[in-house]
Amino acid sequence: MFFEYLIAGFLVMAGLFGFVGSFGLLKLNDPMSRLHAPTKATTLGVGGVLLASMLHGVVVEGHLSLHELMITLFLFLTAPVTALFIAKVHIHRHETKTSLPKAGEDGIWATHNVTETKEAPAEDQQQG
Amino acid sequence: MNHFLIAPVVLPALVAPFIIMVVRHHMDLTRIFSLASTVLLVAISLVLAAQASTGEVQVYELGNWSAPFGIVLVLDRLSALMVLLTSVLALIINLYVIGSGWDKRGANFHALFQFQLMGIIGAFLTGDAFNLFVFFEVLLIASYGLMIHSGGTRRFQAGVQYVVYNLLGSTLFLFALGTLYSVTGTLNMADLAVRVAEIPAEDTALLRVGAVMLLLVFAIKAAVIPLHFWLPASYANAPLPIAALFAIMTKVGAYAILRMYTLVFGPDVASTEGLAGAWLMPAALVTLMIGAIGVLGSYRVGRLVAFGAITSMGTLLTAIALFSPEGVAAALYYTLHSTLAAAFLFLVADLVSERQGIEITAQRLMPQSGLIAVLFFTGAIAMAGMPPLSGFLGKLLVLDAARDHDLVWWIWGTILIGSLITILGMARAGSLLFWKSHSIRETDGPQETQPYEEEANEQDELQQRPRPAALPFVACFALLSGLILLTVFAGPASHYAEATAAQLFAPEIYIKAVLGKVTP
Amino acid sequence: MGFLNIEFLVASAVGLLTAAGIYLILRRRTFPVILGLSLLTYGVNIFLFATGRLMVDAPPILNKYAEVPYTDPLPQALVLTAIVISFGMTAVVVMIALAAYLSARDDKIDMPHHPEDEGEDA
Amino acid sequence: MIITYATLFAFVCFALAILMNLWKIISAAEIADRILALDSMFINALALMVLYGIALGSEIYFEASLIIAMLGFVSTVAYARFILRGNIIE
Amino acid sequence: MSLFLIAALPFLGAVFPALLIRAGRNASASAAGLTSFLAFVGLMLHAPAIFRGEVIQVGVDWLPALGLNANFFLDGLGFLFASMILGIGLLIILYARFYLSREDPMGQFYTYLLLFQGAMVGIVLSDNILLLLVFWELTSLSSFLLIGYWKHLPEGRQGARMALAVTGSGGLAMIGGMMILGNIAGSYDLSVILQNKDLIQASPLYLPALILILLGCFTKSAQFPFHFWLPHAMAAPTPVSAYLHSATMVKAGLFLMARLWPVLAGTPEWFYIVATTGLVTMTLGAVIALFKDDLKSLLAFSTVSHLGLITMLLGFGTKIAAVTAVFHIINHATFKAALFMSAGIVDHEAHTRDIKRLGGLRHLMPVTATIAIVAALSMAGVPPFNGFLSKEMMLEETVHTLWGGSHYVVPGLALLAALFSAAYSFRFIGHVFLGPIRNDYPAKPHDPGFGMWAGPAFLVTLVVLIGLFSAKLAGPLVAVAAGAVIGGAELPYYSLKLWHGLTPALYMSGVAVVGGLLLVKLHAPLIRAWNAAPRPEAKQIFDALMRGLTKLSQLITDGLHNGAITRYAFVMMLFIIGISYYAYASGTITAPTREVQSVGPITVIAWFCLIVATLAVVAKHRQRQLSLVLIGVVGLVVSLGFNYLSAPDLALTQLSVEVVTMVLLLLALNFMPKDSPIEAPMWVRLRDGGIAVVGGLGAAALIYALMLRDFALPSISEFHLANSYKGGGGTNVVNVILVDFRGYDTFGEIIVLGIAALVIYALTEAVLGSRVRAYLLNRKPDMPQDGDAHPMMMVVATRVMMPLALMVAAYIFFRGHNLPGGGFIAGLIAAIALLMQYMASGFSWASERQRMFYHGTIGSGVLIAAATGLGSWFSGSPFLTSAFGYLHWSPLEEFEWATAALFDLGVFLAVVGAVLLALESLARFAWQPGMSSEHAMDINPARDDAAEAAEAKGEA
Amino acid sequence: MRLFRRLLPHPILTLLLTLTWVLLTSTWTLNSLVFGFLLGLLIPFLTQPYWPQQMRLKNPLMIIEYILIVLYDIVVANLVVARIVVFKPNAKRQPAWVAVPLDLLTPEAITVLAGTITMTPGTVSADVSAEGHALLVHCLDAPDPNAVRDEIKQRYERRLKEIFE
Ligand code: NA
Ligand code: NA
Repeated sequence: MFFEYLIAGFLVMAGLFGFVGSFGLLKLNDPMSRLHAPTKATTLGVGGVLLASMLHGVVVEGHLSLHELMITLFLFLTAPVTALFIAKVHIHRHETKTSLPKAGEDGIWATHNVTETKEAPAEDQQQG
Repeated sequence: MNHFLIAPVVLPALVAPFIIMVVRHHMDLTRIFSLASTVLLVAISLVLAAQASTGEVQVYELGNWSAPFGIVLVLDRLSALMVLLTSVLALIINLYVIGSGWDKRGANFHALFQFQLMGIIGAFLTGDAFNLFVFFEVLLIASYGLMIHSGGTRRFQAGVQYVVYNLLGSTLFLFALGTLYSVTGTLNMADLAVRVAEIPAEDTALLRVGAVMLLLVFAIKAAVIPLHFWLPASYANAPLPIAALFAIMTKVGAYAILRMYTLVFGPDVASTEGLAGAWLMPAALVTLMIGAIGVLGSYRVGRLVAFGAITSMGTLLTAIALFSPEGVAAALYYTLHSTLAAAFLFLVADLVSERQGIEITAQRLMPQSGLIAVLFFTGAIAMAGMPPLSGFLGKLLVLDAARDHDLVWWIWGTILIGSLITILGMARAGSLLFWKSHSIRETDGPQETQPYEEEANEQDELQQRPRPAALPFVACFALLSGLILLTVFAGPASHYAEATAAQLFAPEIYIKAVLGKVTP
Repeated sequence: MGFLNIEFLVASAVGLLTAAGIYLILRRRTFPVILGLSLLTYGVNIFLFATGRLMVDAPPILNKYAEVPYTDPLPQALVLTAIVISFGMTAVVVMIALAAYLSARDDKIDMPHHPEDEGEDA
Repeated sequence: MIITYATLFAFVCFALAILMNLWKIISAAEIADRILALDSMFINALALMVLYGIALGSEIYFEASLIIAMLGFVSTVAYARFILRGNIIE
Repeated sequence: MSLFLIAALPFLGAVFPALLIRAGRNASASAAGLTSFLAFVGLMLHAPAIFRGEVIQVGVDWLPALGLNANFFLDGLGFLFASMILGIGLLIILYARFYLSREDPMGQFYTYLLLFQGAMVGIVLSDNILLLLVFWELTSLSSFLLIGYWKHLPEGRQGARMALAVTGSGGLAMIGGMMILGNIAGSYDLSVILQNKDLIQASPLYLPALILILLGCFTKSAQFPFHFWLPHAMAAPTPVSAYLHSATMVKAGLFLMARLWPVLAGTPEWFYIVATTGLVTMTLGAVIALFKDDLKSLLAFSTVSHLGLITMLLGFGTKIAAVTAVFHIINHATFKAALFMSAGIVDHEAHTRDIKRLGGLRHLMPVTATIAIVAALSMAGVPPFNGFLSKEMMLEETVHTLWGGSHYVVPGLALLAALFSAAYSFRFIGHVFLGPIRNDYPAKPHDPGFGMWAGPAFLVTLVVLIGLFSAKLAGPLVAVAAGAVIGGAELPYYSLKLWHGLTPALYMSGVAVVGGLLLVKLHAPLIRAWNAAPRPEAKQIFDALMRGLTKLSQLITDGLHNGAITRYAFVMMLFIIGISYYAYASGTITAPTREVQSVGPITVIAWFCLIVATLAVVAKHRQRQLSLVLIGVVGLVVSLGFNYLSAPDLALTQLSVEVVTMVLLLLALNFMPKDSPIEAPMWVRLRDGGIAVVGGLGAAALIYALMLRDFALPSISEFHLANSYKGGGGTNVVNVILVDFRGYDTFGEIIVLGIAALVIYALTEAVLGSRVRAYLLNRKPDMPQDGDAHPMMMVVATRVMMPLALMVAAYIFFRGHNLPGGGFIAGLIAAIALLMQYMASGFSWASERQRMFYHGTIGSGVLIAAATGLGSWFSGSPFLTSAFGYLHWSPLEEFEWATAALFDLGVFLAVVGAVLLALESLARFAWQPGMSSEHAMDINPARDDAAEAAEAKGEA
Repeated sequence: MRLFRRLLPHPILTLLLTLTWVLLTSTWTLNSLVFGFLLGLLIPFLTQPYWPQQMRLKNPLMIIEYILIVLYDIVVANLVVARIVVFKPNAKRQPAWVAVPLDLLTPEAITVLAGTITMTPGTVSADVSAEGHALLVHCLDAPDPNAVRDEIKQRYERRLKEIFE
């Protein structure tokens, strides 16, 4: 019984955080802030569901399956990359060198670090 | 189990990957393997044809699963005939392509060529409706590659259209198959025949929709008006030897119509009555006429022949649309003829356009003009259905088969007037290409100012190409000999066609061979 | 809410995907046409899938322990084949469209038409 | 029993989340927001599938979630890279 | 000699002149001559039998299905024509040898001539009307070549095409007529048809058949209004004209009318069509001929006139008229061939055929003059030459012929024709040969060598001899030929002699000769009047017609096939929808048998997402990247739907395909415009929307109807469910179907993928081998780029993911047989794992790490799959028969092996290879110098700082 | 030993992959272990070229501590952020950019740090500096950006430095 309540608790928490994540996407009014919202969906939202699923497997179905851990692993690996890229898109399109804080000793953030396009190469160069 | 049935599918399917894996960078080896495979294919086809000529229908149960649960290959006279035709054509075109150096003008030609053969032959041999779809796709995608072989702007643009149009056809194919499966619960063609016959009379509407969509799919492949629009630009812009190979591809559509509408939705099946008859005949006649008009109205060599091919498809489908044993026999004879004739003329068109460009205009006298003129003239005769070549006999057979049809006057009129317009168009083209050039002196220079830079460039390339060797002519003469043999041995050929038609109109033999039981 | 049934939802999805596909295929640039083909492919795949009738929670994975209903596996196999094939086709059409665009520097799908000037008629 | 209700609750939450994602995808002014919303939709869909597995007590539907977790980000990154670099493989 | 051989000899011989021309012109001509001569001799060997009244028959089945038999027969009529064809042919061959100049390709000439000769002989010997048609059309084709022989002359080319158009179309009409005739008679064999006069003439199809056949005859024989082609065919070298227009081609129409005379003639329809046409043609031709200054034109119109004469005689339908017709055929052949050859000699020697520039040649070329004058007198109908005899008989017949109740129409017009005939013949004599020598000939004329005048001289000898000794010389031939024409009936009384007493015909002849002389005298004012009179110019009409037809064809063709696939596709949709609706509406449908299944709100929400996203794709399709994002939504919902509806395999496949497709589309979009302009006007968009809605509704209705019905028949998949484990060794029935029950489909499917990759590769090669390469190398990105091409975090994350992803791929692969998964999905996952590396670290960097040979991967995949299939041959089973079993290796638990897994490995490899080859191709498009980096990530403080430190150290 | 190295170039990875396999299959049998092990041998062999420099862990045990801290932070931060998202009006929220100078040098360590920052709600790593010596972090609501920076450096970077370098 305890486990059922636990499972239910995980599920409710997951639902709430999942909802809030997407709600934030609508509610928050600046693009970078919106980027924060889905992080919740991936962590506690999906995490809760996965936990519930694992517990459910053990408790209700009666066999241990941990492959939900794989999903968690992949999500933790990929979500930061996703966020990074979306942030870069924002920086690329809307932030300038001055609108961001100083980049320390390197002077410039990577997204803004555009090397000038090289001279058009001669046609006879062979392809690598 | 007679493994010869699967051999013509597996052989190219093994040779093609072998070529791309092992000998891709050695043109000579590639050619040798490709050619050897094609020769072997002809041999296999001959064996199959010999086996089929006994009248027995042979079945090959793939994966050892019996029909209708697994996929079966079925060899009857019709499929044997088509396979033989395909492989003979392939061999000749392979010779031409090698001789003319076309295969060197782009990558992966021979692998695609082999896969193309695999697709076509697979489509002819299969006894399963969905498998037919799969092999249609195999042959189509290979044809996409061959069509854009060696590239060029117009070829790519035409290629996009060709692919898009055919993808629409493939989609329709799936709609049709889904409907048929949903109604009948089977995919095997013989089983479909059995089950379609059992469909209750009060519940035919959905089956009819499926059946007619299937017919439309095949009509697209067979270039029936108004579903033919893909053909002229594709064939005219393809490398012309490839267009020659494509002469068999429209026949795949015709074959499938013939197969499905004799075996499954035959003339005696009440629930699908009147589906094909109502519009196929008029459409075929319009196809014929539009093709003929196109021949007269073409200003490019490839397009001329492409419309010629449409005309011959019109004639062929007219014969099929009679849905009588005589009509089908005529259609089969005409299939043999028109495939060889169209291929022949496409090769001749290539000889011409290799020497003086694609426009039908008078240019300076081309090398080997006399010989090519003779070939063109014979090809034109064949294509227009003039005596003495087999086209005339084929047309007479069609005319004769149509004599009891309601639309007999329309049929006769269209075929005859179509022939006239075709021969006028061919005469116009031939006289411009071969005769008028005699009145242009060397110093006159090229007549046309090129319409745009791209083509000017293509023209330049054309001048630099090495002059083709004798092999292309050997290929042309081989096709011509085929036409002549078909003429001289019209009796035996039409006898085989009659026997094939008889077999088609007795589907219970096929069904018994596949399912091991007789139609209830 | 009589229309709220699986069959209606699936049928309407098929219809809409087909309609959207057709509309886009009739556009004049290659790219929308490819989009249209994709949508049409979805439509026909669902169509083909649905010809096996629809069932929830009855995957055709045989269960050793219980007598359970299975949905029709055959259309699924057919759709899988169709998906793979249309994937190959899409890749090819995308590439040819790209090649056509790069060669002509124009992605109109209708071919430019050059009716040649008539020369002297023979 | 309580699990059923909780599952249903989570279902509804994630479904509503998906609807909100959809709304954002359609209406956002910025392509970055649309990509973000699509990525969220992938995640929410993943949750839905796992929930579905819980509801049915079946593991057969699980791999779809795994695939989404593993591959979903590839599309997102591709969309973003397209804006950033044009060429997504260079 | 067998008739086969006689008919075949010219064809067989046709190759030799072309081949022997390398051995010289004489060799070539000799070959042609010898061929003709042999055939002629062969024919003559039958002469005794023919004159005994026998009919020689020989036959063999050719196309029995059709009733087309290679049956030949030789009777009097055939004998007459065959001897003319071969005999005059011989003379022409001789003549042409000297006529043709050194520049003319003589080998071709004789080849064409022999082909033509063979076709003609075939016509007259055919005992099967279909066979006859074959030869008939062959004459059109071979005459096309002969008329167009001088390719450099526009008149030659145009004349040839005109002749082909007219005679060809007539021939096609005749095919129809012959088919009808054969159907009425129940056989295409002439010998049968000729026995069925009553049956044929009673048939309701008699008139159509008659008209169609006559169209063929009239066009071939240049009857009004189809006469116009013949003068233009005069652009051919004179030997051709002489041959085609005296004895052969134009006579083919006459021959056929004569041949079918027994079954077709004798009806009012026949009389009024044939006789009237002949009469008009005869008169018209004669009148026009008088006003032609070109020698060959004059002769051409004269030919038209004489053909009309014979046609008219045949049209009378009386036996005696038929006899006369036969007689005149002989006579006309002799004098007209001689005249053409003489005209050719004049042309050859004087370098002009313009009568106005000639005159007085009698003095310069007496031999030619003699020949020509005698022949022309015969043509004029002056005794004692043969022309007189037959013309006399003709006039006699006209007197007895009623036309529409009138006694005067026929004889009146015939007299007019005779008069003009005499006139142009006299003009031919007078203005060319008589009169004083001129000093302004283009070349100094003189008689040619013997070879050239021998032929005409021989013919003129015949003209004279037949005139004088007609009964002896021509009598038997006329008798047997006429006997054949009238169908074996008793010949009427007639006598071939010069003097029949003072008959009306004699008076008419007299009037004609005197009037003719008078007309020649009045020629100058007459020709002024003629030139002033407006009259239709046939050539211009014909040219306009042909130009119009060609233009119209071009308009239709270009209009219909204008390259607009948008319209093609629209028409296609319309047609498909229309026909499908017709199929539906013409069938019957019963009420649904299945209950609908209710759904929960979640499903509805998913559906709603799909609907909205799809509509959004349509609405936003012009923003290309956005529409890709939206399609991503569609794909996601579809996958969810598959999962929900018990199809996990489909969901997995759809999801992974989606990713790769999206990447491909984005890669391609990089090079393309990012937006689509609005191009279609509103009405077009509405129209497209309309057809789209109708199509969508159709698809929806169809699937809805299908889903709600259980048709009586169980699906074959029941078998699959029942046998998947037992027979296929797997519990995932979908996978077992894919790799076992329907493994052949899957085999085809991976080949499709492999081909796709090969196509893409080949295409890339083609594009990069063209000028596009320069553009690509110099291409500037069309959007601003950010500064970090290979972000560190992405690189690290993908490095970690790569082994995991491959592990998942392995997992998906191995479980496929029993649980959702399989080689295809695994292949995609593996490919995407590599793709991640490419996206993170760049293609060059990544592919250097993994020198994978994608062609080889695809090839090995296909080969493994095929080899697995072939492996079953060793156990005597068919291709792709699977095997599986269970192994027990201690201490391991029992595990299953299955050949299906090997097959699936083939699938796996083909998928990986295909995806990567496609990606590689796109990467090659994008490749620019300076793009490849030696480092996986652009920013790496560990690397840079270490390098800096080393540098600092080095400096220090 | 050399043979051992040959056969087992990445023992940890092999172990991890074997574990992954067992996780994936969820079958705790000898077969599964053996098969997973085989794959664990094969796959590193295939993927090794993509990871040219070997990652070295100086202090592997600290990973556990780190993970626990991060998990705890995730839960707490989630609650905080959820409250901000749902209840705090946009106008009152104070989003901020924070530049975090890095002491970490190895890409792996930096990536883990950036990932941690992103996965704990309220902060997102948005960019690195041109040479990789600073991290750009965006905060959802940070009245005091410097505090955020210091916490990141204290709580996470310090520990990662110990683990990796
Ligand atoms: Na598969
Ligand atoms: Na964070």
